[in-house]
Amino acid sequence: MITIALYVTIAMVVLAAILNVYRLIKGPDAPDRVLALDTLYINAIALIVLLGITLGTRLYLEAALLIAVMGFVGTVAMAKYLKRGSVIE
Amino acid sequence: MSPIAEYAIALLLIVGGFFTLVGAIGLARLPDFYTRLHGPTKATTVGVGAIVLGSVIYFSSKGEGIGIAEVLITVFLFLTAPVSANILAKAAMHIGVSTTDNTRGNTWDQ
Amino acid sequence: MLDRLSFPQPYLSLILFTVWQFLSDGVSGASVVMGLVLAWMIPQLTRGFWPDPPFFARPWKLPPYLVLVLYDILVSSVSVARLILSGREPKPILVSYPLELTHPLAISMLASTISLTPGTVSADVSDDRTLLLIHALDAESDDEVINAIRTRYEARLKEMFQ
Amino acid sequence: MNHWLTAPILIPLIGGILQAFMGYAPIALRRTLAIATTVLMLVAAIVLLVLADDGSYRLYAFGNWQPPFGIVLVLDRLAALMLVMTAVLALFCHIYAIGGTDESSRQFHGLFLFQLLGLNIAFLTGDLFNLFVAFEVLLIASYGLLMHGEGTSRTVPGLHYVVLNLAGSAVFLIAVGMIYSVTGTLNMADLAVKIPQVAEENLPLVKAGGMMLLVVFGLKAAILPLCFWLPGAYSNATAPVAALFAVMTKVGIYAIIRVFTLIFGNQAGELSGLGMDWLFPLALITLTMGVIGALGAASLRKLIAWQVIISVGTLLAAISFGTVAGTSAALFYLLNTTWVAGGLFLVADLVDGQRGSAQDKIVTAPRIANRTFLSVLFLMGAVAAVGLPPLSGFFAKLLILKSAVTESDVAWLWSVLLIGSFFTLIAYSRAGSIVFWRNVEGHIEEPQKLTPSLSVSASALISLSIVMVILAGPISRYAEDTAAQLHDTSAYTEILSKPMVGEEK
Amino acid sequence: MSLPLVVLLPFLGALAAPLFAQGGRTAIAVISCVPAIIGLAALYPHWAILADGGIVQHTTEWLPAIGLSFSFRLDGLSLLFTLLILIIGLLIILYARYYLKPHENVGKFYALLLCFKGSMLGIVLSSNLLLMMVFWELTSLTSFLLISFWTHKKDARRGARMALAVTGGGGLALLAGILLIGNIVGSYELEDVLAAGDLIKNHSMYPVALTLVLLGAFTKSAQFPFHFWLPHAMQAPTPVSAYLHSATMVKAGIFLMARLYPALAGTEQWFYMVSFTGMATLLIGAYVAMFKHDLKGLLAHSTVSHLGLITLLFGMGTQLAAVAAVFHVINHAIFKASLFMAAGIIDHETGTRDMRRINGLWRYMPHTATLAMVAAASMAGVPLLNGFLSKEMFFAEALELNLPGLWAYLPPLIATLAGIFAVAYSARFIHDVFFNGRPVNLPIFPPHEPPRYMKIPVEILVFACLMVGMFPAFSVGPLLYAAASATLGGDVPEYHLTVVHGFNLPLLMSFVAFFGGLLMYTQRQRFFDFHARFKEIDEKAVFEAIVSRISDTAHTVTAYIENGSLQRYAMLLIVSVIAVAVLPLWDLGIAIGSNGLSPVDWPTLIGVAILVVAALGTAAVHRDRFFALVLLSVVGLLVALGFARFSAPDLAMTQLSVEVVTIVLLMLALYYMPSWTPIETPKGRRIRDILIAGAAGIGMTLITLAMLTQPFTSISEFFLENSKPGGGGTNVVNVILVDFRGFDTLGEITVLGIAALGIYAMLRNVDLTPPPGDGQGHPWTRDAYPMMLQQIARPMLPLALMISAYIFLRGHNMPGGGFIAGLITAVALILQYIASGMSWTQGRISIRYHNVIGLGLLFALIAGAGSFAFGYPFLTSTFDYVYWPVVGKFEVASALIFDLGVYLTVIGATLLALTSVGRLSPHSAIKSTNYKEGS
Amino acid sequence: MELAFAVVIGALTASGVYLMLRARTFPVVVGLTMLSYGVNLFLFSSGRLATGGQPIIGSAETYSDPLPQALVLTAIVIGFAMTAFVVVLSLRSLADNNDDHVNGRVPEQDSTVQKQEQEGANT
Ligand code: NA
Ligand code: NA
Repeated sequence: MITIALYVTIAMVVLAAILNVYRLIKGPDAPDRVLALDTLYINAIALIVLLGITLGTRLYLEAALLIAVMGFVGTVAMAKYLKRGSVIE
Repeated sequence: MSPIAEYAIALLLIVGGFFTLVGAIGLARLPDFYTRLHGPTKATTVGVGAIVLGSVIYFSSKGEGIGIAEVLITVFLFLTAPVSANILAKAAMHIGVSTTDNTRGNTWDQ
Repeated sequence: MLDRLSFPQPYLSLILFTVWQFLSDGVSGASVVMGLVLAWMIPQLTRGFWPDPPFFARPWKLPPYLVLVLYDILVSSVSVARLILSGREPKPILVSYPLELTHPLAISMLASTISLTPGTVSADVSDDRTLLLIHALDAESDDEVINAIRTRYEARLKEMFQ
Repeated sequence: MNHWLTAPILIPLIGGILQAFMGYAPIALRRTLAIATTVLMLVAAIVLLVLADDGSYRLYAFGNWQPPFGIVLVLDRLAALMLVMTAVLALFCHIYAIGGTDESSRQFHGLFLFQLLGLNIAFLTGDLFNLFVAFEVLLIASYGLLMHGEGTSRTVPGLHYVVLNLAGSAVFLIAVGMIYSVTGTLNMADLAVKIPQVAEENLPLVKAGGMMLLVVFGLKAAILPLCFWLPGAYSNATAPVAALFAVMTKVGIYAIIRVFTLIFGNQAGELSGLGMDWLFPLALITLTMGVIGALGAASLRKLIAWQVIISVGTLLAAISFGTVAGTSAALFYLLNTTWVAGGLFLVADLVDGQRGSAQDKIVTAPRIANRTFLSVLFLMGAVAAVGLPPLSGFFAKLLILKSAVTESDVAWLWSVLLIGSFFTLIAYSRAGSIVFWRNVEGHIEEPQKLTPSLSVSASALISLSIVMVILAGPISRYAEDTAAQLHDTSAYTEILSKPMVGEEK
Repeated sequence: MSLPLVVLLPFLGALAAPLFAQGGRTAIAVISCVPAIIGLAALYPHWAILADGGIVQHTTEWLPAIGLSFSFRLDGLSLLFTLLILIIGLLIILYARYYLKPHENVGKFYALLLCFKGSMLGIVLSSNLLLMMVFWELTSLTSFLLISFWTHKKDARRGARMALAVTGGGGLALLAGILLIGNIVGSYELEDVLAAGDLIKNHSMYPVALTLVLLGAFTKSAQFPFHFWLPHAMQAPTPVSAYLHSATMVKAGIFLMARLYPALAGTEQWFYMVSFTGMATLLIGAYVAMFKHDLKGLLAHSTVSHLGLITLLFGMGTQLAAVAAVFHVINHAIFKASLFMAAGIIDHETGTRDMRRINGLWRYMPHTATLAMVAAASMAGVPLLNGFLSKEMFFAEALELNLPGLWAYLPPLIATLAGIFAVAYSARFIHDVFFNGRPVNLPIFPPHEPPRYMKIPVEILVFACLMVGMFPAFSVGPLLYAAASATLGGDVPEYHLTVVHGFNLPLLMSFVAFFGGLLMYTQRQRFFDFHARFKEIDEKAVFEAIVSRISDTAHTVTAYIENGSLQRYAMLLIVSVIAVAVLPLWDLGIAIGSNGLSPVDWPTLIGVAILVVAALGTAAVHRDRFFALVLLSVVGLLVALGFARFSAPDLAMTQLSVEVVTIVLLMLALYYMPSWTPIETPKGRRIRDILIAGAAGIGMTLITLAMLTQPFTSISEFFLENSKPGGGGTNVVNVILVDFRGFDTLGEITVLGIAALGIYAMLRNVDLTPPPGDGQGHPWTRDAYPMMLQQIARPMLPLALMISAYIFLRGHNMPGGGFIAGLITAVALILQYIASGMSWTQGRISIRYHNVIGLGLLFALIAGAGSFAFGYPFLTSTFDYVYWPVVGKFEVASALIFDLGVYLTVIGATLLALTSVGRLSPHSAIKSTNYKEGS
Repeated sequence: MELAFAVVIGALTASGVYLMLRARTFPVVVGLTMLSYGVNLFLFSSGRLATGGQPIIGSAETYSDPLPQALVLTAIVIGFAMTAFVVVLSLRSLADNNDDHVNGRVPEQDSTVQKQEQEGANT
């Protein structure tokens, strides 16, 4: 039951990741790419969580938490670069 | 593990996967940056939230207690998603990313 | 000097203490002691970063608000999903929303709420913090958007803060 | 466990940390502490030299973990020799630096001491990956030192130096990975044991890994075709840094000696003498390129920088023989060339300070102040560098020439080295006569004052070539013992069975 | 002990002489005499032994590794040269006292002269060939410095460098020759080498060794075709010319031939190489001397010629010829030194050496003229003078030479011809200088006799010419015998030192030479006209042109190869790596090892696909820098996922955090840079680069594949077993980092700290102007600190600190640890900088990041050094489980303190690096301070 | 699985090498970062690939090799320090030379190429 659900979910998330990469490459503008990257980060969180369930271990969850933090900071920095140029001033 | 928990977990995972996918489809399909912003902000956040919740139930039903990491991830995502959207929208407006033709109203230039 | 021994932000300390108990492997003597240490030390270290600590006039109004938002998030996700999957062209609109809230935290909360809920994303706050630019994915008119937000969220936030 | 082994590491580390704290302390205090650190380090190095001279291998296991599991320091004659050589050079460079070069950045002394830290770890470590870490420590400090000083001329050469070394580090890691993936170990002694047992089908991986290591060390050593970063970087560095860098290429050479006599040495079965047949021709080509560069050099610093490349070629030619005679000749030469090149960089800087806008360029300029002193120093340095009697360079060259045995080695080495010496002689005599003798009318505004710290350190380094002549016997004896110890690989591998603290019976 | 003393004393004198420079020329000259006088006295007791063909030997070990010993040997040959060096040296010192002007640098002059003397003595007295080599090259060096004594004269500098190049270069050949001899004989001791003559001559390397040794001898003794340096060495002060370039140094090559005569001579190669070189030199020197208008030039070419004569004698290979050669060494030294001194006096008194201006000096300086004329007559080979005697012997030997067929006439013919020239140029020296009308436009007029004592050395030498010429057996007999005996290795042939041997063919040749020479001189104008048809070559100019050409070519070549292009250097590095890796890997054959491939799951496969697309995409779109950065982020994220996928949670977390910080840093830099990379590499090179990159990529793929599919065992079992019991932690990676391999980690955080300090130092005083807007021309927004961001950033800080504490504390047992915790804290602080700016954030942080780094390193150090107290090695960790009331059981590990050091260093280094860049921003209120420290 | 992993390392290396050979500091820095990602993965894989074998005692039945993981961690940190330095160095070079060319200035033949290619692109 859970195994099947896991497969289906992983399939959907991976598909989502492919779509994100498509948008990331297609753009057309820089904010589109950053948005796609941000979404890809969130997909990665999902994938790590799913990996943890698959392996039956919680050892990877902190990595997921870290993706959430780092993805946010990365997005913020990129967005600030796009509009302001200097990220830290 | 109780069957209810199993159903709940399976449901949460599939719902989460579904919303994640929808968010990505939105990102890929919608016509301009501002409309595309909606998919990830809402659908993906919810989707991942559901998957994380599934994980919480999965591990707590295995008797490993409630993982605070999952809770933190969720809280974090919900707190940051609007801010990311906000600052990206600001960036897009600054750069002058155009809206679709049928958009009413104007972006700011401040 | 006494200042250095106190808990400058008691709420924060409380949150930190509680979170620590969750982070640790169950509540134990060690986790309580460590939790206390962190609950004292972290606010001491970060107090400078809170020039004006958040002020809630009616903090008890927060939990119901959060439940409301959570509900709306779920609903909004479904509606956005429907739109995305329908293949229909959305009818986006950009709305300048005149703000009644003044506190930055309150404005931020409103903006966040807007972003997470039905078909709207708050795109910008004007420099003088009187206007909020909202992008609605699929809405008929300005008023529809403004009214929904005004009554459903801003009113509640105003109660909470003022 | 003899805690002295950690002294060359802990002393500069502590000194460097103190400097990091003292960025805003008065300069006199920082200088005093920094010089004291270097002096202490020299003392420690000498203690280790005395210890090592009994010909045994001393082991220091960090964390008291038995090799091959933990990281170990291994003291032998070679390590001690490198430590002393470096400490002596460093002390004089440091004394020169407090003559004013250190003023343009508050981080100078810290970086200087960290540089020494990295060098000392590299010389002492018995672990391949730790050698990588040591390289990184000394490289990052050298990057900082290279960029030290006023002006903009050193940025681009610095960038080249950094980028190439980053690529080199990547190759180092790949090589370590390849070797680990087959042998499952990182300790050098353990590698020496495991390499001969490598299965036939795995040989290519180890071989390729070993050859990549040779390229990495060759890059540090500045062997052709990987030497072109050097002239620009060295000639644009501030004087004490350039002088200290005289030892940087020697780290590469040290690593080649260590790894390719211990791990891929005569006991390595299929892999013994790996890469050595490449090394000899490359060394001779390097030497030739160095001579061409020296002949075409437009400034004293460039000339000396190419001299460094000449010496690299000479050294590697002797090392590639893989014999006790070759290695011991190389070690004697190593001391000479490192100190003399360091001294010459300092002299070039002093000359620069006297010549106003002509700097150290090999062009005519008004007659300089302190001409006699500086020209004598330059002459001595040149004589020692070219390898003319009566200074140590001659004896070093003799040793190298004599280390060739087979007829083709003799023919190639002798002709390239001697013809090379001839053209180097022409290069130095041309440079010296133009810079010191060919004067034009006029005088130079505000020549630099020759303070004691400047002149003493420069002349001390150059004069070491006289000391080396007088002590030629003992030094060559030590070099020979060192080489003999190196080529007896089995003694080194015995460190694997030394007892840890608490296990001694 | 007296032999080393004789050699070393002049060097000591050289050190002492400059100290007496204050005392004036006399004081310094007197001091400079001391070494020679002591030397002569020291040699005196050995005289008796030597006269009987004995040897005095002294040996001290020096560098046994190469067979170099500090050993000296005095026999007849070395005695002869030693006496020449010491006695003529004394005369030169006296002469130079008057020659040099008071304002000149006499200290340097005498010091160098004494150095030279010591070196020369070293050559002739060394009993070890390598030791001799040391002194040999030293004479080249001192000669170089003496020729260029007047450094302000261009000709002096050039002449000196040319002399150094030729003699120094020859010295290198000689070195090779000696080393070869050493290889053949197995020793460098003269005794062994001389005894091994047959061994050497029969060795296959003999021709090479002989050629190399002769190259050394010929260059030093100015033999054709290397003779050209000697005339230009005449730019030296005259005492130097007299001493080095006629009497002593140029005889070093001759000495070498004499010294090694038993070891090398007596073969056909020797005969042809030496005698023909000598013949050519003899003739060419004599011919050119005739046409030199410069007094010293004439003498110099004459010297070349006489050196050729001596060489020819040695080349003949007969014993009598060798005796004649040794005899001529003595005679030439005597008359030529006196002639140079005379020429110096004339130069000194008239201010010129041009014979076209110097005429009729007999009227002004009759005393000097007499002396010079006697010496010149000796040079011409006039009977009753010493030059005549050895020349007669030479003529006799030339007749004895048994060459086949008509060739047999060649030596006597050339000897006579050279004799004719010698008479002619000697006649010119006498007639043109002292007679031939009146002086023309002399710089100093009228010339006077020189100071009294300046003439004494000349008088002594001229007296010697007469003594030897008239009473040869009495005056030089014993010395010549001893020298000849030593040269020939004991068997001296019958010879007679008498003034006239009766009327024979050699005497006839002398007559022909004498009258032929006079005739030639009277007909000189025709010869001058003939000679003028050939273009005069200035060898200095040629040499200089060659050196310049070499230097320029080298410069061009160097600039072409070392062209300052990073792209080329990087290409060379990468190609080298590929080259050395390809060869062994070629043997790898089938790349898949015995473990085979494991099954692949499709989510991983898609991850791989995305990663590959992103990686290659980054290269493809790199011109759009921001796009490349976004793709790089994708790569970083997927690499982290890969680590997680393949069982490395610690790595995944580290990779994630590092990647974000790196991207932020790259954006900080990108702010100042163009946002687009222009195309500037030619298409061909781009294709080349793609091929190189492709080769590297394919190579790495194959290596990885081979590696991953091979069976494998490693030392890691030990870590897994001992992590918990020995290191007190269940996270083995963390235990390795802080315990098993803690020393690596110490190095690693040191690198981090140094990098940050270096970055800080590097950005000091840097002034960068950022573009006013982005690449598309949009000006930057005024909104630096978005409100919503600020509102979220502030509560995130305490939360992040809490998470850091959590990650830090659990690191020993679970994924995490000091490094990741440090990066979380650092990133949380970076968020504050992004959200609220430099000055706002910096104002709330009271500690300098330098100190955080220092503190971090210090913690790590203290944690490591704590074990010293218990007698354990550095970094030995300890841990224990402690029970406290209320608190309960908890683990205390010293490794935790170490990890705390890591934590602090990471924070300090990351923030120092980022804020150093951040404060470059023109908006930043905190500027980097411009300072120059006072001393 | 091994082949897929090997291809990833190959792609990272190829991209890193290509970028490292570019003429401007920024792509070179990106290339070095890319290369170091590849090298880290390679070093990591020298202990072979494992699924769910995280070397945390008690969390799995068989553990993957922890040593390469520790080495890679060290390598990541060092690589980060080096990258940071080279980024800042490229900034310094930009400040000193007013140009972000790796050689401090655009060589002449390269600038003509640039012009030609741009003209080619325009027509
Ligand atoms: Na979002
Ligand atoms: Na005349």
